[in-house]
Amino acid sequence: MSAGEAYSEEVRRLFREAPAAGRAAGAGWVAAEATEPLTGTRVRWHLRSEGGVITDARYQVRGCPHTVAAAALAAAALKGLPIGAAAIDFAAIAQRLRAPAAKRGRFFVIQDALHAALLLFDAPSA
Amino acid sequence: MSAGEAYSEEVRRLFREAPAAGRAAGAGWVAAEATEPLTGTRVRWHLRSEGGVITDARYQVRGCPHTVAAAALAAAALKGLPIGAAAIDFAAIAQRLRAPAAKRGRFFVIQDALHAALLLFDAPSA
Amino acid sequence: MAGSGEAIPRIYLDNAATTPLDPQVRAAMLAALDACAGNASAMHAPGRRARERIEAARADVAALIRAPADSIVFTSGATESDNLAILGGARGNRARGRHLVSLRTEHRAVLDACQALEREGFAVTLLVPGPDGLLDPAALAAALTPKTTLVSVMLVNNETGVVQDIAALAAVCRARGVLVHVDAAQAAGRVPIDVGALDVDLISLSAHKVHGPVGVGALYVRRTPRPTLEPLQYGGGQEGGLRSGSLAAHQIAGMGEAFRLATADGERESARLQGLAERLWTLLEGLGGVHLNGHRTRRAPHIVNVSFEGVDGEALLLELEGLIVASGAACSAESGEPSYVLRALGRPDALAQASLRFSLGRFSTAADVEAAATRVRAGLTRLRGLAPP
Amino acid sequence: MAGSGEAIPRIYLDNAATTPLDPQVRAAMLAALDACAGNASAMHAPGRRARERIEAARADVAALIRAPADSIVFTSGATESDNLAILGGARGNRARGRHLVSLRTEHRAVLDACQALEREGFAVTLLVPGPDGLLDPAALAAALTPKTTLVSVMLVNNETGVVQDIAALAAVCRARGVLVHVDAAQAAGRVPIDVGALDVDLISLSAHKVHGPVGVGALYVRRTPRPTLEPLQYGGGQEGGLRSGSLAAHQIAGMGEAFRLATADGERESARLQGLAERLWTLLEGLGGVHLNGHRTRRAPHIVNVSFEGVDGEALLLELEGLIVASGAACSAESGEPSYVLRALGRPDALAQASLRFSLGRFSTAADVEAAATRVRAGLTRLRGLAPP
Ligand SMILES: Cc1ncc(COP(=O)(O)O)c(C=O)c1O
Ligand SMILES: Cc1ncc(COP(=O)(O)O)c(C=O)c1O
Repeated sequence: MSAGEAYSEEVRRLFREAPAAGRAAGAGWVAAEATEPLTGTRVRWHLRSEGGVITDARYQVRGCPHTVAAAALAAAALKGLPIGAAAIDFAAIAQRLRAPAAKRGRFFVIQDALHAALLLFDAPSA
Repeated sequence: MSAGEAYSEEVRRLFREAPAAGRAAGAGWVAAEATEPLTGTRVRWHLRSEGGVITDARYQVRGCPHTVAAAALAAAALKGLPIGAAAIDFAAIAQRLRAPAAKRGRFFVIQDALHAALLLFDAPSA
Repeated sequence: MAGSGEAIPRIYLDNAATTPLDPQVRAAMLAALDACAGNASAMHAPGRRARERIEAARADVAALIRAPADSIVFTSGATESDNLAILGGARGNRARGRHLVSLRTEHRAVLDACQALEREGFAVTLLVPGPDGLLDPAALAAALTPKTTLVSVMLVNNETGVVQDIAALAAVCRARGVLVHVDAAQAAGRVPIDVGALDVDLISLSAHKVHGPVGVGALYVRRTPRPTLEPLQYGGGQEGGLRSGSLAAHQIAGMGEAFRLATADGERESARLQGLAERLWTLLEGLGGVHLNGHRTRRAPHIVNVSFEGVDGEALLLELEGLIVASGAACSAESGEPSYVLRALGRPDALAQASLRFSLGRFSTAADVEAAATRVRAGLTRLRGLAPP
Repeated sequence: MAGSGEAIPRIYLDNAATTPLDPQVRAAMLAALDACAGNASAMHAPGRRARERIEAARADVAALIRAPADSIVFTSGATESDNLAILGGARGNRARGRHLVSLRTEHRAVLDACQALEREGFAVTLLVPGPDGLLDPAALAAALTPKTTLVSVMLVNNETGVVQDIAALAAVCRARGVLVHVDAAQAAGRVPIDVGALDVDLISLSAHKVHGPVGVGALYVRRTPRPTLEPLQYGGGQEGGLRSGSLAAHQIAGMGEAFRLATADGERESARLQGLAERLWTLLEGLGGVHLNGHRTRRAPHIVNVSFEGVDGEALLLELEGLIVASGAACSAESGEPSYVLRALGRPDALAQASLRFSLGRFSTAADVEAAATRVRAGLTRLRGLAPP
């Protein structure tokens, strides 16, 4: 398994460009994080909503190239989703990115952070 | 062990030239043979004497290069020896020819044939 | 006339010992050596190239025996392949039984591996072939016991060139669930090998008998049913765990190219060698008092093994210096042993040691054969003239 | 910025995996390949030349470790040497006891051979070195039992470069009559090796770690007292019966030349590598959040192994494509295993996998080191910037 074979062109591009990566704060923004200590994978979502719909999504990630790529795809998919139904199909993302089985577990970290962030929208102050 | 290393220059020369090899018959000549069936070594001596002294010696040999060389040296040494004391020092020949231990046994065939031939001189008809 | 090796032009007719490297093989090795500066198991570009070269070679080796590429395990030579098959197969199936069957005329690598197993508590039956070198399948069948786990029989004998009827022998074993190993080091490139037709489990191959480099070989391991083998060495898990250790891409590339050439050219070359061998035997037979060793027709095309009456083997060899052939005489091998193969075929010691093995290869010519026969005639004449009547 | 491997100039700093072939070694191999078209065990002129070349190489290999030439057994690589020493030594001394001692941080070849012995009924104690990678002789002494027959400890660790105090460890064993095997595959050409001073029984060596070819190695076997080894393979009886099989003269010539060059140039080259390694570490240390793995000073000059805080190891490796280094990340090896060596030294998994092993060789330059550090700085900065605070 070489680097060239281990990653699809799309994984390489998403990892390299990491579109919509970064942090954001301010009105309408929430942020939450999840961690998997064994591999050291960490993901922090920054989400913005307006009228119950996600209007912007940013992520910070310490993770393997597949994890970065999956977060980038998730961020793009989140925009426009209603908060209550902001479900991302990580199985489909894993397949699309040709992530080996061992990697798919890491996508739960992305998902856990996402759930934690979405919960903040539901908080009474919202 | 290569051919080059296995045989001294002298062995090679004596084997190649086989001086005094051949057969002879006639007045004063006797001939006798010895055989070692395992290796197929065969030696036949042709000796000529005059006045109790060996005046000529020829040999026929089927044997390894060391055996041919030893027979050649023995033939040269025999000339001029009194029949009663025609002893050849094969240990010395073996050493001179740098014959490996396994080969020295074959020199007994040369010696056995020689003894048999010398006995013929002693026969009543002589 | 015996001369010094330097003065007389050399004629190389010892291709059963080792074959001259083919220039195309040399080129393939150099290309791999220069391109694959990386470790085949590491994760970077030169490693990938090395791996690709290795897999191409694997396919080329497999093709010669009509096997799938993934049934080929690279080793350091047929000696290791024989040992991996025999030690590995016997140890890996120890629980099923501890009895092996082989032949007295096998290569030392097979016989010595069998002997090592005896020290480990295995029983080994070494069958004696007929005087023509052939093993009767019925004799093999009679030797098998319920405890037999492995049979090892070579396809082409390295001294006589005799070709066993492996398919018939293997059928006997298959019926009893016994693994069959075939040492085909001498067969590759000389006789057709078709694993499907042979229906055996393990086949040993060597590169340097096929104009490839010394120090690389392969073991064919049947895919299904896959025989259980205990590896000889561990660490890294290369070659499906059967042969750990960094793979030498340039060596393997050389073997691949050698086998590719042999496949491409096999039939035509076998016929050519056959013609040369027949001519050589005709010339030698004309000298009188000569005996062809091994079966007259069931033989590989590259070996002519002849016993000469009335001369000493070592003397003959020295007489023929410059003619590079193998001898049955004790002096011919480092081991200092006379040919145990010819003795097993019933040749008396004196005749066994007065034997020469002429073996042909890709670079052998009709002129070589004529010249060799001429030298043998001269040498034989002188030595026979030297001997008592 | 992560780019494609083709566009960015490659920097090879993975010499602990394998070293580029030295042009002089290549020339020596070619000369042997072209001159030695004969089988080294056969009785004719090309065979003699091959044998002479092999003996010259044996002397060259022996010289690097200050051993007599006849203590060197040629093998197919350090993997085989390790196995011959450990499997051979344990099996050969089975009657004396069935207990071995080694380290968790040894090479796979050693660990897997030990594991195979466990399946054969041997007991194996794997000691854990201190966090600096060093084994305390007292800890070794405590692990020895009256049943211990063999201890295997490497001289230079292939991941961290840590240099064990073999002489002190061997003294503990010698006092108890326990054989000592040393895997010196990473040590040869990088740190001085003197068998007299080390006073050990068996030493594994590899050619391709010293700018020689892949696929050839050697095992030093002490002459007196001579350890009893059971061979891994049989047939032909080459190498004093310890390693049967045709000797590959061109491979061995390559190893000889590689070791000759290493001996000739050893001290100066070690000092040069040391300087490069120190410069590299200084540059990396300046990046912050980096940890040098292994002892700070008791280390070979060619390896700098660093753990990086705050990044994923696999991401770092992809980010640095074109910089050929080894990684502690799972993706880096075919085995799919994270570095067991760094974990044995107590590094948490996340840090162990975010580690890079930079390893230098004869063709590494100061420019390589500067460029590598620059790339690491850029990659680390981007990845750390991507991560949550
Ligand atoms: C029949 C046979 N088997 C095995 C071998 C050993 O092959 P290698 O030299 O590749 O170890 C040889 C060559 O000597 C051989 O002729
Ligand atoms: C310490 C150590 N031992 C053994 C080996 C195996 O060496 P080879 O590739 O020659 O089999 C290596 C190389 O991977 C090594 O670094």
